[in-house]
Amino acid sequence: MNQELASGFTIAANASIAVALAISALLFVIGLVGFLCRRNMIIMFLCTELMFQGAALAMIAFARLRMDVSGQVFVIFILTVAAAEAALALGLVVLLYRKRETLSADAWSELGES
Amino acid sequence: MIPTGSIPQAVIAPELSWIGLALLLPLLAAVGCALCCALRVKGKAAAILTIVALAASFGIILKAYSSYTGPVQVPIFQWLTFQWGTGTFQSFTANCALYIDTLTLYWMLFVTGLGTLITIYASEYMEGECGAGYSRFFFGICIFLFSMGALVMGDNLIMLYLGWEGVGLASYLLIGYDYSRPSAVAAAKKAFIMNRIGDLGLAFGIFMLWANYGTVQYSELFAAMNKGGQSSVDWDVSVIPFLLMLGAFGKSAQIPLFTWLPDAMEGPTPVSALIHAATMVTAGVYLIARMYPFFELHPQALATVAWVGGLTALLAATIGMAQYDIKRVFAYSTISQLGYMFLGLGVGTTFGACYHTLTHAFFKALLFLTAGAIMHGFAGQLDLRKLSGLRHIPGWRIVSWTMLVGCLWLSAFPYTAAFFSKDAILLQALTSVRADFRFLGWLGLFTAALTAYYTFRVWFRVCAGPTHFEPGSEEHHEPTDHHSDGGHDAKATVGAAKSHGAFHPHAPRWAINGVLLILAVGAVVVGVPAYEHVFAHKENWAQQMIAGSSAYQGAGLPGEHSAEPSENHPTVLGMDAHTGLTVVGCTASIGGILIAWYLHLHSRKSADQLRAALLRRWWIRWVPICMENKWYVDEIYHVCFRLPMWLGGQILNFGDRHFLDGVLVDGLAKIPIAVGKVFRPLYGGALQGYAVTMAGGIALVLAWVTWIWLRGFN
Amino acid sequence: MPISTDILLIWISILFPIATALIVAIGPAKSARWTALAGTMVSLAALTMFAWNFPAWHNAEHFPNTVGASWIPNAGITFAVGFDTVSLLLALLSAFLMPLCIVGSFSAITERTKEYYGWFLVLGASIILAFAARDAILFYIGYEFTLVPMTLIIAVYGGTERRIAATKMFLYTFLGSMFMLAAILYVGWEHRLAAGVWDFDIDTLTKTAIRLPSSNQYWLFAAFIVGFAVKVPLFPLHTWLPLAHDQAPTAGSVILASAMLKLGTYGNYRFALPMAPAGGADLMSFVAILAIIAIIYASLICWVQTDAKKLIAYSSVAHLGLCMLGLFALNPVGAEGAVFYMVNHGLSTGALFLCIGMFYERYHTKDTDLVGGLAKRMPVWASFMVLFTLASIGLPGLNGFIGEFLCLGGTFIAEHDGKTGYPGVLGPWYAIVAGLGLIFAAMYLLILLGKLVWGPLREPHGESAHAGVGHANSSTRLPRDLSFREIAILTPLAIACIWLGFQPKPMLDAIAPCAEKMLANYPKEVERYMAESTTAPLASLRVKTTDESRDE
Amino acid sequence: MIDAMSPRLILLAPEMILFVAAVAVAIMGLSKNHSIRASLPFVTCAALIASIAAVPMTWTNENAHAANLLLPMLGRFVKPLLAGVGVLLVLLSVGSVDRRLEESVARGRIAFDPQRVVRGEFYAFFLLSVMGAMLLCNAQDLIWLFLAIELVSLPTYIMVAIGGSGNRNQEAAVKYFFLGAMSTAVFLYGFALLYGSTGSLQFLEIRNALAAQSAGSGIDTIAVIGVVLIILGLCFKITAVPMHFYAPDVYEGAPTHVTAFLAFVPKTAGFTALVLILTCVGWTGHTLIDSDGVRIPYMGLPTPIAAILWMIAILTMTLGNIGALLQSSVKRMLAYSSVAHSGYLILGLIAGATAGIEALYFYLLAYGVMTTASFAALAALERRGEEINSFADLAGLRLRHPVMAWMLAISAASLVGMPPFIGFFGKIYLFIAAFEADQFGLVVAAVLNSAVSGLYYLKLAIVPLVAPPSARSEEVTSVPSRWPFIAAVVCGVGTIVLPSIAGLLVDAARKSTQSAPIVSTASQSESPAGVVAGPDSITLKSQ
Repeated sequence: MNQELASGFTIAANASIAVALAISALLFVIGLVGFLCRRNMIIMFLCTELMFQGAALAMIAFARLRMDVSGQVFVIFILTVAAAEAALALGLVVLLYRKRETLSADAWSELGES
Repeated sequence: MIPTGSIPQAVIAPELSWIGLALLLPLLAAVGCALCCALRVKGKAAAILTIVALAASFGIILKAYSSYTGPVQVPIFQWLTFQWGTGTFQSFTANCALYIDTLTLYWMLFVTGLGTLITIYASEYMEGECGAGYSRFFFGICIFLFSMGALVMGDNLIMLYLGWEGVGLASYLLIGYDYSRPSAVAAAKKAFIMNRIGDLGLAFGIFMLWANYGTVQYSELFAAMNKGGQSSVDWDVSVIPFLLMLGAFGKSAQIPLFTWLPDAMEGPTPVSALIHAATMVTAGVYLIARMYPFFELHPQALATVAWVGGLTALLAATIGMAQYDIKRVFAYSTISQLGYMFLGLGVGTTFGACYHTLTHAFFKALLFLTAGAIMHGFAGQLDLRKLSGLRHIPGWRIVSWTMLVGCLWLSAFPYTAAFFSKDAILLQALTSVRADFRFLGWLGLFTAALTAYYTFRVWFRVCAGPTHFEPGSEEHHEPTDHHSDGGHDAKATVGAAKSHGAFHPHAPRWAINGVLLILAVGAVVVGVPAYEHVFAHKENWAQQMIAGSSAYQGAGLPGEHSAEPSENHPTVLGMDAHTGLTVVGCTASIGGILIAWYLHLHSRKSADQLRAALLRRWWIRWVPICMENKWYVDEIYHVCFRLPMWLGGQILNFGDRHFLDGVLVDGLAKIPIAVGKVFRPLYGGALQGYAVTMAGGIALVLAWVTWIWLRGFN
Repeated sequence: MPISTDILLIWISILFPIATALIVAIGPAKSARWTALAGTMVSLAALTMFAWNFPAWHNAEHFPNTVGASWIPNAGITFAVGFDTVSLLLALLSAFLMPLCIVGSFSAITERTKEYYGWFLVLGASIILAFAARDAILFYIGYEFTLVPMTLIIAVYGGTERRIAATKMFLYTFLGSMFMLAAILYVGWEHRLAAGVWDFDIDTLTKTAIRLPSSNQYWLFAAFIVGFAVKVPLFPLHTWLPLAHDQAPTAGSVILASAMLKLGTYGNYRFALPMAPAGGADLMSFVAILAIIAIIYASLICWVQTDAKKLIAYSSVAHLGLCMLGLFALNPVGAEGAVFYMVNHGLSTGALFLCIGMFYERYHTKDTDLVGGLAKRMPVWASFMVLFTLASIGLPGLNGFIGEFLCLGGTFIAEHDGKTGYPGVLGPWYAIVAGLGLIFAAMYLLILLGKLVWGPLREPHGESAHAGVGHANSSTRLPRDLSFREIAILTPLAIACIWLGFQPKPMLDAIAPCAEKMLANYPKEVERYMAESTTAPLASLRVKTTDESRDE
Repeated sequence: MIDAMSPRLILLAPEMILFVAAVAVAIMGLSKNHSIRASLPFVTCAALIASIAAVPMTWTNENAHAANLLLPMLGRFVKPLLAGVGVLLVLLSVGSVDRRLEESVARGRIAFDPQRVVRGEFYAFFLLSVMGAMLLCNAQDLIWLFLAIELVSLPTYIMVAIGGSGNRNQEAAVKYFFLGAMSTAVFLYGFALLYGSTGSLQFLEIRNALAAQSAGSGIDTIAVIGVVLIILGLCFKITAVPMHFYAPDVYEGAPTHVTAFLAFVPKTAGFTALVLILTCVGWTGHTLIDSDGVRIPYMGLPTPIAAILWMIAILTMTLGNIGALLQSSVKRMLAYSSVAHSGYLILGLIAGATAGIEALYFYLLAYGVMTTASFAALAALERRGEEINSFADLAGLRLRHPVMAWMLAISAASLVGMPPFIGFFGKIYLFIAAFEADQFGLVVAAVLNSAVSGLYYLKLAIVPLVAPPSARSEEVTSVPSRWPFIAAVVCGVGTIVLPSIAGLLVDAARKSTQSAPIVSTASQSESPAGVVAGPDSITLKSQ
C-alpha cells in the first residue's frame, strides 16, 4: 500500500499513537451507539460529547504524530465549542422538559410522515 | 388518315389564354352564386348567372374548336411549381395551364353544352327552392362545371386531380342538397368517400408518373411516350395504369367502387342527369383515354379494364332489371353503360368508348331529365309500379315521347347513335385475338339484351298502358311558396295535399320541355358521325377527334385498320364481323324490347307471376333475390370494411384512453410516487430513527469507500 | 450589435404584447379585451412590416443576420433573433391567429377576463419568441414558456376536467422538452469542445453537430425527436393532446393546435433534422412508421368520436403525423410539403376549432349525438364549417391539399436509390399506407359534417338556438346564426384557406430554399448508406468512396 | 505574520459590522420602548446592507491575495449574496418573532417583561448565523472553518426554538439540534483524519500535501476517509443524502420565516465549506482542452470521493423529488424540494473548478431568491393565527390574496426550472458546468429529476391559482405585517428580473471563485501530459 502510511503508521514505530487513535475511534463509536440507543436526551447529548472527544483525541494523536502544535490548538477550540453546545443543549432540554415533563426523545415525534 | 403513329406534340400558345375563360366564368358564377346565397336572394339571379356563364363557356369552347389547329399548351399562372435544383427530379411543375387537344375539345363540347342545357332545365325544376337553396344549388353546379373544366382542360395531372376532387366535392354538395334527409346526407358522404378511394389510386398513379418521368405535364409525358416510354429510373412503370384505373373506377362507378352511384340519385334530378349520368362519371373514361399510351404499355392493364367494364355492365344490368325506382334503374343503366365504355377502352377502341360516352351523355341526360320531370310533376313519385300511362295525360306527351327516344337509344335500337357506338365497342371485342375479349363481347351482347329489357320495362310501365298514378310523399313544388324555414312547413303542406285527396300533377313548362326536345334532337344528331361513316362513307368526326389526341392508338374503327393478316379476318357466327354483329345486336335489342313489352305492357301480371315462380324454386330463388338486393354488395362492404374499421376505431379509442393514457402514461407518472412511498418509512418522525438512518447511511458510504479501497483506487 | 429597424420590429412583436399584458393586468376589466386586441394587432403589424421588407424570402438565410446582444457571455447565450422564411411564416401565422382568438373569446370568456387576455398576450409573445429565436436557449425559453400560459388558460377557463387536462399537458410536454434541453446543451458542449467557447447560436450549433460521429448523432437525434414528438404530438406520445383540446377554451384550442403544436414540427425542422443528419437518415423509417401509425390510429379513433372537439383534436394528430412523414421523407418535396402543411394545418384546424367553439357557445355541448343538422339553424356557420372541413380533408383548390399532396409525394419518392439525391428508405408502400389516412380523413370529417351540419335538425332539450340562455351575463347573448364579430373572425381564415389553395406559388418558392437548406447535409448520407449497405439496390452509385463523404 | 493579519482583518469588515449590530440588537431587544423593539428587524436589515456595502470596499484584489486564502475572491460574491438574501429573510420575519407577546403587550393585557422577550436575541442570532456563513469565506484553515460552521449552526438551533409560537417549534429544534450535533461530530472526526494524513490544518498546505501524495503513490486512505466523513457531516448542512432525513420534519416544524432561513443560510454555509474542502482535495473529472483542441481527461482525484459525490447527488435529487410528490403540507414539500435542489447543487461540486463553483453559487443565488419567494408568500398568510401549512389552505388563494397566489406560482415555476425565471438559468448553468466536467450522466439524471419535480411544483402553482376555494382556505388571512408580503413580491419580481442581468451575475460568480495559484513545492513532480494528478487542474482552470 502507501509507503508513507507504512512508514508512519506501523504499530511498532508509534504504538502509543496507534493506541490513542484506536481509543479515539472507540470513543466515537461508543458515542454514536449511545446516541442511537439511549432515549434520554441528556444522555444522548453526552454521547455526542463523547463523539466530539473522540475526534479531539484523534486530533491530539495526529498532532503528536506530526509533531505539529496546530492540532492541539484545534482541540482547545473543539472543547470550547463543545462547551457552548452543552450550554445550548441544557437550555433546550430544560425548555423541552418544561413542556412535556419528560426527557425522552420519543416524546417529540409528532412531525414526520404518517 | 388514322392513326398518326404518335401523339402530336403540343405547342405553347399563351395567346390562347382566352380559353381559360371557360374555366374562369363558371368560377366567377360560383362566386356570384355564393354572394346570392349570402345575400339571400329570393329570385332566380343565380340561375341566370349560371346559365349565362355556362353558355359563354360553351361558346368559348366552340370558338376554340373552330380555331383549332393542333394541340396547344396554354399557360395561365404558376400554381404548384417549385424547384430545388436544376436536375431532372429536382423540380415539380404543375401550373394552372390548359392542354387543348381534340380529346379536350371533344369532352368540353358536350360537358359545357349539356351543362348549359341542364342548367336551363334546372332553373325551372328547382324554382320551388327559390330563396331557400336555389342559389346554393347553382353554386354547386358552377363549382362542378369549373372542376370538370379543370379536369378536362388541365395541362397536367395535378390540375386533373384538382378537377377530379372538385367534381367530387360538387357531387357531394349536390347529392346532399336536400340535407335534411338523412339518406341524402349518407349518399353524399358515400359518394365522396368511394371517390376518395379511387382518388388515392389516382394520386399514387400521379406520384408514380412523376417518380418515373420527372414530370406530371401531359406534353412532357407524351413526349416521353413518343420516345418509347422508357423511364429513366427503375421504378415499376407497369403499376401506373393500375393505379390510374383505380381512380377511374371510383369516378366512373365501376366494380368495385360502383355502389355510390345509385345512392347518388338522392340528389336533385338535374344533378343526376348532369353529373351522375352525362359528364362527371365519364371522367374515368377521359382519364384512361388521356393516359392511354401508359395503358398500352401493359397489356394486362387493358385486360383488367376490359374485364372490369364487362362485368360491371352485366352486374349493373342485372340489378337494374329488378329495381322499381325509375332513377335507380337509370342509375344502374348508367353504371352498365359506363361498363361498356371501359370494355371498349380495355379491348382497344378508344373511339368506341369515347363515342359511346358522347351518345350516352345525350340519351342518358335525356332519360334522367324525363324522370326528373315526372318526379317534379308527381310529387317525387318514382316508383314505376305506381305510375302508368303518362303519355295519355295532357302536358306529359313531350316527356313521354322524349323518354321513348332515350329508351330506344339506351336499348341500342338499330340505327340509333347508341347502336353504332355500342357496336364499335362490341365489334372490337368480338374481333379481338384474345379469347377472353371475345367472351366479353358476347357478354356485352347479352347485357345489351338485358338493357333493352329493363329500359323498356320502365317505359312500358310508366308511359304506356292505362293511366293511373299515385303522387309521391314530397310536395315541395307547391305554387304557394312556403319555403322560408325548416321542414315544418313542408310537412304541413304534405298533410294538406293528402287531405285534399285530389292530386293534380303539374306538367312541365317551357324550360323543361324545351330542354327535353333539344336533348332528344341532340341524341339523334350525335349519331351523325356514325351515319356519315356508314351511309356516306365519309370521315368519322368523332374518330378524327380521338385520333388527334393521346388516345390515338384505339381511334380506328374496328376491323378497318386491323393489323392482323387478312386470313385471320375475324368473323362473328360465321359471318363477316360487321354484319354478324349487326344481326346479333339487333336481335338482342329488339328481343329485349319485346320481352319487356310482353311482361310490362301486354300482361303486366305475368311479370309478377314470373317473379313468384322464380322465388318458388329454391335453385333459382337466389337470382331475383340477389338482383333485387343489389347482390348485397353494400352489405358485404359494410361487413368487410366498415364494420371492422368501426370496431377497430372503438377498440383503439378505448385503448387510447384507458391503456395508452390510463395505464402507460398515468402509470409512468405514478412510478415516482410509488417509489416515494417505498422511502416513506424512513421519515417516521422519531429522532433516533433519523439518527439510525443517518448513521446507517454513513456506514454504508464508509463501507463502500472501503470496498473501493480494497479494490484499489487511484 | 447595431439595433436595426428589423430587430426593433421583431422585438416589438414580442415585447409589445407582453407590455400590453401588463397594462391589461393593471387596467380595468372592461377594456381588457380591446387592449389585448390592440396589443396583438400591433404585434401582427410589426411582424407584417418586418415581412414586408424581408429580404431573405428566397435564399434560406436568417435575417437579420447579426449577432445578438450577449446575455450570459460565459454560457454563450445571446438575445439573437431573426427569421428565416419558415420561421417567419409560422410566426406570422401565430401573430395572425392571435387577434382572431382574442376576438373569438369576447363572448366565451366572461370571468377572470383580465388574466385571460393577459395570458393570451404572453402566450402569443412566447410563441413568436420561439420562432424568432436564433439562439437555442432563447428558443427553449419561448418554447417552454408557452406551457405556462397555456396551462393556466386550460386550467382556469377549460371544461370540467380542466385541471387534469392542464396538468397532463404541462407534465407531458415538460418531460419532453427536458430531453430537448439536454440535447441542446449537449450540442453546446460539443461546440465548446471544438471551439473552446460556449455558443448557442443555432447555425453555429448546426455546424458543430453535423461533424459529430454517427453514433453521437443518433443519440442527439433521439433526444430531439423525443422532445419534439411530444409536442407535435407523434404517436404514441399524443395522449395529452385530445384531453387538452377537449378541455381548453376555444381560443386556447386554436392556439394550441395552430401555433403550439407547430413548435414541435418546427423544432424538428430547425434542430433535429439539420443537426443530426446521420441520426435522421438512419432513424427516418422509425419516425415515419410512427407517423403512419399516428395517421391510421388517430383516424380510426376519429371515426368513433362523438365529441366534435376531440375529433378535431385526434384529426390534428393524424394530420401532423402526415406532416412529420413529409418532413422525414428527407427530400425537398416532403419537407416543402411539411412546412406548407404546418401553416395550413394551423389555418384550417384553427378555423375548425373556432367553428366548433361557436356552436358550443350556443348549445353548450360538443356531442354530435345531441346536436345536429345545424345547416338549418345556422347556415352561415354551416358554410364556414363545410369550407374548413373541406380544407382539412385536403380538397385541391384549398390550402390543405398542397401540403398533403407534397408530403405524400415526398414520401413516395423517398426510396433509396439515389434518384432524388437524398437518403430514403420509405417509398410507395409507406405513402400508400399513409394515403389511407386521406380516405379516413374524408370519412371522419364527413361523418362529422353529416352529423353536425347536415341531417335533420337536432337540438338538445331545453336549449333553444337562442343562445345566452346558459349565460347569466346578458352581454354575451348571441344571435342564432353567427354574429358579425364571428363572421369577421372566420372570414380572414376562409380567405387565407382559399387564397393559399389557388396561389401557393409564392409561399412554395419561399419555402423551397429553406427545405433544401434543412436537408443540405443529407445527400452525403446517401454515400454513407451506399458504403455501409452491401445490398444497396443500385450498386453503380457506390463508386464514391466513403472517405470523400467523411472528409466534409 | 502581522503583515498578513492586517488585510485579513480588513476583509472581516462585514462580519464586524454584523457582530456589532448583533450585540446592539440583542441589547435593544430588551428595551421597554415598543418602537425600538419594532425597529429591530430594520436595524438588522441596515446592518446587512451595510455589510454588503462593506464588501466591495474592503475585499479588494490585493487584500484578498495578501490574506493567503484558498479562494481569494470568494467573499466578494458570497458575502453580498448572504447578506442580500438575508435582508429578504429578515423582512419576511418581521412581525413573527414574539408576535403573541407583543400583541398582548400592545393590548395592555400583560406588562412588558424583558425576561420573556426573545426578539432581540432572535435577530442577534440571525446576524451571528449570517456572520458565521460569511466568515467561511475567510477561512484559511480547518479551525476557522469549524468555528465558522458552528457559528452558523448554533444560532439556528435557537432560532428554530424561539422564532415562532407554534407547538412544533420545539420538536423541530430538538431534532435539528441533536442530529446537528451528531453530524458535527462526524465532520469533526473527518477533520481529524484529514489533519492526520496531511499534517496541517492550513488549506494551502493541505492542498500541497495532498497534491504531493497524489503525485506520489496516491492519496492516503486516511485522507480519503477523512474527506468522506467531512462531506457526510456537511451533508447535514446542505440537506443531502444520507443526512437529509431531518429536513422535512424540521422545515415543517420550524416557523416559516426560520424555515426560509434554514433553507438558505446553512445550505450556503455548507456548500461553501464543501467548496473549500474540495478545493483542497482538488476536483475530479476535468476535461481540459489544449490549443489543438485535444481533450485530456483528468482522472486526478480520488475516485471514491467523486463516486460518493456522484451517488449523493443522484440520490439527493431523486429522494428529494419523489419525497415531495407525496406531501400535502406545503412546507414539507418545500423541504423536500430543498433537498432536491441540494442534489442539483452537488452537480456544481462535482463539476468542480472549471465552471462548477460559479454555477453552484449562481444557482444558490437563484435558489435563495426563489425559495424565499415561496416561503415569504407562505409567511405572509395565516389561518386563524396559525401559519398555513397544507395545500388545502392554499386552494383558491387567488380570490382573496391574488398577489401571494401569483408569487407562489412564480416561485414554483422558477423552482421547476421554467424559463425565463431565474431558476432556469441557474439550472442551465449548472448543466453547462456538469458538461464541462464530462458528467453527462448527471445532467441526464438532473433533467429527469426536473421533469419529475414538475409533478409537485405544478401543484404549488395550480392549487392557489385554479383550485376552487375550500372551507379551510376561506379562513386564510394576511398576517398583520406587510413586510412578508413585500419580501415575497421583491423575491417574485427578482425571479423575473434577475435573468436579465444573469450574465453579470454569472460573471461575478466566476470572478469570485477563482482559486489561488498553487504554490509550487519541491515535492511536486512534473506530471507528464495525459493523465495528470489533480491539483494541476486548479492552475489550469483559472485560465
